[in-house]
Amino acid sequence: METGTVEQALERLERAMAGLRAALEDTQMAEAAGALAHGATGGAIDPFVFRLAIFVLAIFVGYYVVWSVTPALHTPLMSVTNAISSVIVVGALLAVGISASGLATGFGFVALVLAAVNIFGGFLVTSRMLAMYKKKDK
Amino acid sequence: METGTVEQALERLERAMAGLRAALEDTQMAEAAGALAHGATGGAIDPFVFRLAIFVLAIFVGYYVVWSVTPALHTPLMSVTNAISSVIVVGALLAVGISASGLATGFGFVALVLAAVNIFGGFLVTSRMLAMYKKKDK
Amino acid sequence: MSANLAAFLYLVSGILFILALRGLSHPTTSRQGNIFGMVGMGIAIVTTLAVARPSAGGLGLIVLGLALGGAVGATIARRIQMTKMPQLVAAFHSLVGLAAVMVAAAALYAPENFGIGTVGAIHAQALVEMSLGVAIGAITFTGSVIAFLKLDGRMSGKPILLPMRHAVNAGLGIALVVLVVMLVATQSHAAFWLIVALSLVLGVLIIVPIGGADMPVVVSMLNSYSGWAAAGIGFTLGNLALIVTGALVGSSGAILSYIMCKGMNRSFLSVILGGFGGESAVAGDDGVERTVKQGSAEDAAYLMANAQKVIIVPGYGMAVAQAQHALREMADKLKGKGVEVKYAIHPVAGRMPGHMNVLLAEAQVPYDEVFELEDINSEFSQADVAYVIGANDVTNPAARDDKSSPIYGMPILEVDKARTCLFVKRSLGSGYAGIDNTLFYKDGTMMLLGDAKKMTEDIVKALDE
Amino acid sequence: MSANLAAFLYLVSGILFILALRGLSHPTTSRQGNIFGMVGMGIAIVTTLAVARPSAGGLGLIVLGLALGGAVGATIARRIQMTKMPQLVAAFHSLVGLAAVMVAAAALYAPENFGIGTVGAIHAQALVEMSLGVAIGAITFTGSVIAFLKLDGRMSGKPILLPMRHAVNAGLGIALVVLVVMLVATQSHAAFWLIVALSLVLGVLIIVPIGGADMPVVVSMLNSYSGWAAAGIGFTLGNLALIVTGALVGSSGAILSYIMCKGMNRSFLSVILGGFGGESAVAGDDGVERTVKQGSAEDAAYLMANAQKVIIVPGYGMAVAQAQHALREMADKLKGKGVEVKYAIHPVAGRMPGHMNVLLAEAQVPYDEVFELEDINSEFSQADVAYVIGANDVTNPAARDDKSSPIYGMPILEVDKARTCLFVKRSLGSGYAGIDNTLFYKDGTMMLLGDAKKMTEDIVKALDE
Ligand SMILES: NC(=O)c1ccc[n+]([C@@H]2O[C@H](COP(=O)([O-])OP(=O)(O)OC[C@H]3O[C@@H](n4cnc5c(N)ncnc54)[C@H](OP(=O)(O)O)[C@@H]3O)[C@@H](O)[C@H]2O)c1
Ligand SMILES: NC(=O)c1ccc[n+]([C@@H]2O[C@H](COP(=O)([O-])OP(=O)(O)OC[C@H]3O[C@@H](n4cnc5c(N)ncnc54)[C@H](OP(=O)(O)O)[C@@H]3O)[C@@H](O)[C@H]2O)c1
Repeated sequence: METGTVEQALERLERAMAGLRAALEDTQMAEAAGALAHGATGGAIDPFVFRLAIFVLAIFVGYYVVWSVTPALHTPLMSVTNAISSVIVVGALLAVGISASGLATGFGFVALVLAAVNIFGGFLVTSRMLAMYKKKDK
Repeated sequence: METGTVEQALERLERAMAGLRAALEDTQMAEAAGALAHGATGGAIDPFVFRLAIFVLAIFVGYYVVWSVTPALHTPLMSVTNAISSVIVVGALLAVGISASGLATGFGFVALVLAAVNIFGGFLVTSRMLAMYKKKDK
Repeated sequence: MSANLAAFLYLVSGILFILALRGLSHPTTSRQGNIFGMVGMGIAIVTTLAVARPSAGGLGLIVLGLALGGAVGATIARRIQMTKMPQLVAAFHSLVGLAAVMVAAAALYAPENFGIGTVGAIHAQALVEMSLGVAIGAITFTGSVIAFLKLDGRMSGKPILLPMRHAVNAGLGIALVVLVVMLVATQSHAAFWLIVALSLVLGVLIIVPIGGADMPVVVSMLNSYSGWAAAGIGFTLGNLALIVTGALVGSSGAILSYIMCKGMNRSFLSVILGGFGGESAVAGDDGVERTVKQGSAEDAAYLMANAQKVIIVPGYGMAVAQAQHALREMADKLKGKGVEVKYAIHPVAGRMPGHMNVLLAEAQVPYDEVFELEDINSEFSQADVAYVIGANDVTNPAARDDKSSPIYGMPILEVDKARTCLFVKRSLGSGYAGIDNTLFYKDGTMMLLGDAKKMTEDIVKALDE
Repeated sequence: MSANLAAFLYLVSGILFILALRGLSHPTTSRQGNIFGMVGMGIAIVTTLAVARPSAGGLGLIVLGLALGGAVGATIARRIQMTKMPQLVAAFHSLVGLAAVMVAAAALYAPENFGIGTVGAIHAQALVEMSLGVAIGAITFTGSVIAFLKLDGRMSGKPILLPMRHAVNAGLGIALVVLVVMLVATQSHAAFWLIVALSLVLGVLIIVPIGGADMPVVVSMLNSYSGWAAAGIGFTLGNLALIVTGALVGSSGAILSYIMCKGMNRSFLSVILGGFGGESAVAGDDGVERTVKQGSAEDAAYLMANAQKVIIVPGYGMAVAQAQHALREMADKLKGKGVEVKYAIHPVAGRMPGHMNVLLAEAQVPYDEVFELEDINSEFSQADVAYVIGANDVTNPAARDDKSSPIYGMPILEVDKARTCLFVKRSLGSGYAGIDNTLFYKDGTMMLLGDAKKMTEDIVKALDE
């Protein structure tokens, strides 16, 4: 499906290119050229480019957000990143949920259990730790 | 073109949905259900969602990056954001570049000149300011 | 150029803009950051050209436009005085607003170029985004022009309070919404131009009731709005560079407005509602007779030459008098005599964020002699002299001690903790906030009445003797 | 559920994860942040279920799996001792690695579920991403297991230096690349399982030469890698939550490794190459006779009870001895006697970032009595007593004064500036870095040799008398 989309995108792009060539010969065909302009600025972009953009921006956010964590909470930071890294559970759910080969379901189930240990263990131990940080009572 | 893509996406989604319904009745049709799973996780997403993600993450980045600017450089910050906000020149270039109606070219040209004033003025005045910040020579 | 490559390049240029702002986290990296910004802009322009592939004539026009605008911009950038930065930013800002209006108009007359439909059949979503963009652009344009005029003193800074202004503004706002609906329904060019006209008027009406001194907050606010507008246009064009830049500019403007409002201890709403802070207010004359110790340049020179530590507190008056060069000369003389000299900058000293820092940098004061409030406030108690030059509100102890004062709660530079406090200003008048400063009448204070530049030069002369 | 809605919800969950980390910027907001994280995970799970629409049997399995794993996880979280956090993080970490391997295996056997092709005809791009994911996952798994065993003391912390290990590792790396190419070319399941097997071995081989004390850096590094791997899987599945989370986890691990390496003044490479830092090293015995002033609990109690200001410097030994509760009791007693007590935490005290802070928090020491190095270092000169409990390297003046020392340049807590310095440890042996501490032989130092917990309890008793 992925490649399907890409192929379609390339096809559409080619059509736009043809339009441009025509437009260069005949300025009356501005509409086609416009189609290209928009094609290039929004119409037919491989989702990969968007994902890349999201990834790069998320790295920036990660960089800033982690540096702004107070050193006193670096241990909870480790346990909470561990907990959130179990979003990999999404893959396990896909494997178990749509039953296909018995083996795949088995692997998916193991992954699911392991991820669940992390999710519950990680968040709970973090909240246990965080509950301990108290201010001086005055 | 925009709507064309969306329509195609919706169409493809519908096909996937049909596949799912069939799959629920007949587990042998796992391939179709898989198509849905991927459809939902990557195949046919409106670029708007991606742009929204990029926008939201860029706001996070903006928030952190601006707060990390040292107060001594807040004036250059104002002039440099002014300069970069003239990326609007992209719109002016599209208007002038692909000649269509005379009026549009005229408007585009005015926009282009104004944006150019900002681009050159903004970056140059910023670099003039920044050149003044010096350390104590020891 | 392939659509994917173009999108990727726009992303690169957006990231270069992020790095441009990131560079400003320290003076040493700031110049490199600025270069990143320029490269990012270059990439965005070249990419657009590669995508649009203009005809020879179009290319000629583009080069002409860039050259024309570039020449004007470069000239202004080279010539402008550093004390005029607030005006300059406002003026540049108005240009961005007008450019946005023009781009929207071009899109209306040649929608094919932008891929948003054809004349008379523009997609509804694009029309809505376009009219929002044009309205914000037009408001930014006239608003920034008024801000420029007020900041530059070409128009009275006094708030102009029109009768029924809130009702009029609300009416205009409703009219705008109606026009947008009409535009979408009828695609009428008349509706578009009416939106432009009403927004231009609204821009004027929103800004005139706001006092001249509040203009920096307004400029930042308009900056923020125009960022969100740019992001909106980015959504229409599907342009990543515009989306990222819009978010950056939007955040930056919002944060700077927040910093200014917090520094002034006022709510953003009270600034926008206007009616505050006109020209430098009149002398606080509440009938009570109070004694003031006045001194001469010679007195000041004597005091400082014999001090161990002098902290200089510049304010808006230094900018008005352009006294920064004389000040630096004075500091050099004092350092030559073995006196330790430091500069203390309040977050809202002057009339725009970082205002004092730029002026001191211009006078070649090294940035590591210049300290922020939190870093130096504890040192005043060890200082022999606080030399307050053209600053007033940022030293006013009422903000600390008087709960009934309108500026109560705003952090201040505690110059009253210094052994002696020298105040250079032209009168006993108040500053931006229009509040009397009780420090003038305190024991340890000596007033040096006169123009900041003139007085400082006199002190330099006296130090030579 | 529509694909767009699903993508949007995954984005929301990614943003909630960002907010979860953001909350950790201050203790007061951290609990709320953790809740954001849980909600984000909930949204990701529910969205996936809504998308995959499992059969009744599948749903049963899912509920079973979540319940099973959840029960185990919750039990561990409730029972674990706070001093065991480094081990726990390593153990949890190995589970994520194994889960990634299992997900990849499931994708191999049922690629349709993931929309990446059919058995025997999986897209090449997906195969490459999958094998990268599985390799990193497997390395993370065995690597973290070894790290866990070393940290938990179930395996000697000594670096195990196999002969020719660099050559062997390089060979394995090349073999992995060949296998990936084979997998893509032949879709052979055997190739896949060989990749898994080799990666498991590689994970062991990479980690065994690294000393036990370096494990925290290793754990962080593996954490970072697994983040990048998760982002890779996110690209394959087109899942925004995975992409954002991967970037967050990747950055977090990288930054924490950097902080640790910088705090230890070692390069990341030298840590990875291994062979450094085994068990607590032996007493520095270089032949020179040096005198040590040794004291008793009573001496210490007398000194501190008569002090005005005591600064407590905890280190790894406090964690080993579990002395945090006794310490807190001692501090309370001292405060009752009018002594000012503060805690000073070095960035790399203990064996993981923030290690000491968690333990002190567990003993209910309020976090506003606990200070970081930069904030308290200037106060030692005004302190009467520095009570160093189980810390060693972080106080070693060699880092400041001795250019030839391997830890030269690492910032230290300047306990030698305090009037008296009390050192609680079991011997004159060195700490993690294996370097002799000249402070033990200084005039103002008094050694309190013994177990940290026992000694502190004795001091509490002596304070009562
Ligand atoms: N920085 C920002 O971002 C920003 C933005 C908006 C508002 N504000 C507000 O601006 C104020 C800044 O405080 P500030 O202490 O810097 O300034 P200020 O309180 O406005 O006082 C400036 C003083 O300079 C004196 N002055 C003017 N021209 C002079 C000259 N030629 N020679 C000598 N003295 C002269 C004036 O007194 P005479 O008339 O007696 O000479 C006046 O009292 C704050 O209230 C702040 O809230 C700042
Ligand atoms: N925090 C991190 O993230 C991290 C990560 C990796 C490495 N490191 C490294 O770990 C070191 C941390 O420094 P540190 O000063 O906290 O610890 P340290 O230098 O390792 O010293 C710990 C001391 O505690 C003593 N000790 C052990 N068990 C004890 C007990 N039961 N009772 C009393 N004392 C006991 C030991 O001396 P005796 O044997 O004489 O009792 C030892 O000298 C630094 O070198 C740092 O670079 C830290």
